[in-house]
Amino acid sequence: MLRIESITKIFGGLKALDEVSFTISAGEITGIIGPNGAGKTTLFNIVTGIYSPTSGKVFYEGKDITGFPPEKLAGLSMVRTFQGIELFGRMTVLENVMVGLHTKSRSGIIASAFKLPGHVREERRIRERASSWLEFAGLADLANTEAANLPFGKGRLLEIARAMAIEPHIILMDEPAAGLNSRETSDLADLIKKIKESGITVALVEHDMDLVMEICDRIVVLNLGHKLAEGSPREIQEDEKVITAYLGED
Amino acid sequence: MLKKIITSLCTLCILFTVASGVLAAEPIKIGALLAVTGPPSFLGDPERNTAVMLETQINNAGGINGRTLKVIIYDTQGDATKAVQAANRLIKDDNVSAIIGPSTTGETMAVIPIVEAAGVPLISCAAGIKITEPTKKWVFKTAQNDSLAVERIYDHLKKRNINKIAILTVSDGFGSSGREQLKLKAESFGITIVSDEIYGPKDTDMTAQIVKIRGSKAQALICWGTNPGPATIARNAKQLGLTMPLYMSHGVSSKKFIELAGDASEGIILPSGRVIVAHMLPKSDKQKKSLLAYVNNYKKHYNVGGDHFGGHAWDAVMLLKGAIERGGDAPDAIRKELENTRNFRGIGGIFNFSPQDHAGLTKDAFVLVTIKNGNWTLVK
Amino acid sequence: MDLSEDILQYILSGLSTGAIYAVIGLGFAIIYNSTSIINFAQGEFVMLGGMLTLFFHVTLFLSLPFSIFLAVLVATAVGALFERLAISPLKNADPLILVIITIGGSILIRGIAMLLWGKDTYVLPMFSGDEPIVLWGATLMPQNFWIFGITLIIIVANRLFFHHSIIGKAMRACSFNRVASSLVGINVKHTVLFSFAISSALGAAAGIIIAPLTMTSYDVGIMLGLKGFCAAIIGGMSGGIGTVAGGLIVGVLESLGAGLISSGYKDAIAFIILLLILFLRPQGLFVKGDTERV
Amino acid sequence: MKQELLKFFLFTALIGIAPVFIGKGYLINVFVFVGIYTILAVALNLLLGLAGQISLGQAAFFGLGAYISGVLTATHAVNPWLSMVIAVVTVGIIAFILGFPILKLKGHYLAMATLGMGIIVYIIFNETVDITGGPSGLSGIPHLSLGGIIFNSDLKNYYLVWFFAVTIILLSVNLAASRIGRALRAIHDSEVAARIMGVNARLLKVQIFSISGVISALAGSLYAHTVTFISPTSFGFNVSIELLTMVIIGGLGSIYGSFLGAAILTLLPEFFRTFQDYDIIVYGLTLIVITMFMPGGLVRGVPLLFRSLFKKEPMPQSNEKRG
Repeated sequence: MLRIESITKIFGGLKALDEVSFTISAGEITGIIGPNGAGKTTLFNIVTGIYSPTSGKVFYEGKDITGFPPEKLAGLSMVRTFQGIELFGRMTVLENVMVGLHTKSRSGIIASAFKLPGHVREERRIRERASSWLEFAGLADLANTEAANLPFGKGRLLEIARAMAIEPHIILMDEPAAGLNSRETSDLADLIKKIKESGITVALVEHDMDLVMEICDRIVVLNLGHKLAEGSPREIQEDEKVITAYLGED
Repeated sequence: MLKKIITSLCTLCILFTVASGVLAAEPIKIGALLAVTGPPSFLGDPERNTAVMLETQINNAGGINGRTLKVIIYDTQGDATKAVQAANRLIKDDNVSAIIGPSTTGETMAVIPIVEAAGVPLISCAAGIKITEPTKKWVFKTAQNDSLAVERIYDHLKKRNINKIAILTVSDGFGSSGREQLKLKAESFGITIVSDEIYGPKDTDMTAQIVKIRGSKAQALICWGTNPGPATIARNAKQLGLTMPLYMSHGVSSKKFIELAGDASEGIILPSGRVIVAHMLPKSDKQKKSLLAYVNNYKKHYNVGGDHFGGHAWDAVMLLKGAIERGGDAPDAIRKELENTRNFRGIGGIFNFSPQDHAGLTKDAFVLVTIKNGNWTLVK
Repeated sequence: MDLSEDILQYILSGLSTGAIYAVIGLGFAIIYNSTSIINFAQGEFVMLGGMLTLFFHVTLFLSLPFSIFLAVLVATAVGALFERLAISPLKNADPLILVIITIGGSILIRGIAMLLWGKDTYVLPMFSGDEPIVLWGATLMPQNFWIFGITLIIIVANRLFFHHSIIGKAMRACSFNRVASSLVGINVKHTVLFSFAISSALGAAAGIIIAPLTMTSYDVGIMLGLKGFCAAIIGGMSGGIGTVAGGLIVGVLESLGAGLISSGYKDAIAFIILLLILFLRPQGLFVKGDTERV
Repeated sequence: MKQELLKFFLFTALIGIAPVFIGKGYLINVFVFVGIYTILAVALNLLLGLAGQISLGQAAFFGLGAYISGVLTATHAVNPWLSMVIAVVTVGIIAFILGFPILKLKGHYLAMATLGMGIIVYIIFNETVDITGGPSGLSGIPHLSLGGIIFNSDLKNYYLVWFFAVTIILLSVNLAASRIGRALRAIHDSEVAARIMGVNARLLKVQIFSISGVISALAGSLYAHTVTFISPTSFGFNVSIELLTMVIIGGLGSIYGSFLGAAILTLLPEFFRTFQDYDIIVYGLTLIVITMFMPGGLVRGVPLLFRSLFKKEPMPQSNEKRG
């Protein structure tokens, strides 16, 4: 599904990632863990086209996508969420999800300004689809709330609903449980499992070990820009390098 | 009940209007569009002062034909859009009989279609030659054509056997009009412009242009601009040791220029209306009386001597006064009487209007002056 | 007069004007860093500096140094007052809203100045005579050296203040992270007030040292402010050497453009080069590049 | 949606019958300018309010539209309507090409670049004397005419200009509520998230910049043909700043707010004329006070003010969210 091949990223002389390679298989939930500064978010940023790597390549569904801009990746059904949620704060919850359907609609500026019949039909379709995604994430009753006024946990759900709207083949989540209480976290775990069940590959960077161990099929451990270990949750829990570098500290 | 109140109010209103009409004749209303603020305020400010001063004077002396004069002044800030709006207001809401101004050529060109359509006489205080050429039915002007000033300078250059010159003009309406005339008239005087430089109205340093001119083959430099630019140029020229004679335009013919340029102004030659040298004129000069009256009155009101630009407004108001005295304040009558004005001894010169000539001045309107010991001297 | 002497003249004249742009630009940068506001009233403090000095010196007959001191003091007070009355009441407003307020403030200050001093242009006496000084074939006025000297002092003082005094360090901390600064006990409100006061003082100083050369009137602030803004942008809105270099670059480009290419298009040339710089280095000239692409 | 349509019809009806109340005085002329500035403010609002991209050089497109239209008709005797089309298309292309490098920039760099663009264009108007007439301007631009009606009176011009203004408002309201509008607002709030959602932010920003230019050029062309005279001062830096002020005073992102902003900034000086020399001070003060007490713009500020006046609710803090 997604193959990362010896990715190196240097920020002003500092190696954030050093020759990192691994593969994410289709239909699985892959967890990427590691202590702060391990390069997890940087890796996501490279995969999703926000940074370009200093060297190395990223393959997605067999295609070299290194350096593709994010909007192009969205067209290829790859999507992500952000650590500190990135909502469109001044838009309503429903509108947020409607933006997620941008790639699923085509009306241009002229059609929109003149309200051509095709555009009106398309708008209606988008609105319905967006509503159903809100239902999926359990946000239907908040549809007309301004996104900036959502409580944090709901915001997280909205971000996932919005990402799901583009009907991704793979979704990358950057610390989805950060800032959530235990109830919200367990709701989140259910949601992620639901996403996996619908056949979507999931990759997540996460600090919450319980969550990671519960839902992940495979785990990749990064430390100081290197890949430290890779394996099933059980293998990782028993890996000594990981325990000393990471779990031991915690 | 309500009806009653309204009826009685209406009656009152009518009574009041009638009464006031009986008590005092309607004032004669003339409008003024002047750039009192904004970049060309060096024009509009003295023009406004002059208009206000004349309004008081005329009314103190019993008005025009026994009716009081009311001058309604709107500030245009030198902006054509604002001038257009204000002109509309003067014509449609204030119902003025005539308009003086605007201060700049651009604004004048912008309001000409409006006064032409409405049939209200306009006496512009701007110098642009295209204001009255071709002649427009309702448009007159009091400021001397730039071409007259250029001819004065070129005459003098010829006398000194100078035929290669540099020009340095400001990039606003005043400068570009001067530049156009300087280039246009050069050939007929056998003069070549070897260096054609420009500076911005808000520039603070013109050494670059002067260095470039210094390196050219020019024998004299003509600078066309209004304060404070030319003062900076004079100082920069002195700093760089520029030896060629320096000519300026009538745009700096005020004491302010000498104050700003200081020592650097010594020896600079410029064409000017007679107003700044009023007291030096021979007794035989036909304008001397008007000039002295204007300068002294202005000094009394505003503590500084009247200048060249305020003079445009003086001429405009007094021309209107004459026309209204002769033919009343109907716009058409004013227009006709303006066209019939002959031998009007004004500040800018002696005006002779005719149906073909709405500018009314000749080259005589300018004298050549130079600065000696911090004061104006006539160039013979 | 050969070309190299001319070019030296262009460069020296340009540096002198550029030094002024640099000082004004520093004022922009200081306020921008503490508030994210582009302070369009900055140019008016340049005007105030010149006009106030003139007022104290010419109208009230005070000595020139004392007049200068008073002028900077009053301009600083006006700046601080402006911050107290119009900026600080709007704590969390969008920076754009505050920009409009500074536009309003600039119109207001200009209007008051016009009412107080009229629309005439005035000239301030040179600090030390007006005998031109010849330097390798180029000539400068003694005032140019005052400009260079005072600009240098301002730059050094600015550096010392922001890197070695407690208030200065606190202000820099605020510009990096407001929330964190307030957590460690820095009074963010005061730093904003200080930044307005300092910028006003810098603007006034620039206005004073340039007035004897270029004269001053109620409306000199607009154009000078704009050029200072350019300087700050080229310098990447840094409160330090970047902005100074930006000012000098704008000044020299203008002068060379007028002398060597076309005086009519002088400002256009300067701006075209500025745009090219921005297009090629969107982070400003002196900020280290970042690889972020979004 | 229905509500939006109702609002539009109400607004259009109001504009349609307004001349009855304005009368035939000079005020109708002022409202012609309100119309032109409304078009300009809406154009800037699409860029600034929707997409969050600042422009301090809008007057450049306004001026280019006016000059292209003016020069073609006054000097080359091209049909005014044709010249309007040429002006609008040309400016659209210019803005599209300029947009690519300019909109790569953000924040104050973008402000600087657009400001530079405005100043360069202004200098070109000033310096190309042979084409534009330079600082003393270009006169003799014909009025527009349609089937025998020549738009040469204020009332006719009022309906002409407002026909375009109302159309632009309708199209802009539609656009803002559409897929494109949402994408633009998304860019405004978080460009990175918008791109992740598949919004081609780069291209869309350039497109809206170009559209903003096209609309401004239309206003420029209308200006040229109603005033019949143009000079560079009408398209200078201060005009760009005035437009920015209109948009912000009216309310960022609010299309009708742009009308309010344009109306207030055009009408205020008319009322302040009586203050003579003080008008500049009163104007500056008004600007500060309006922005200070209604930072969300008039469209949001005025209803809040009314509510607090009549329901005795305390005025909410001035830091309310813009929406």
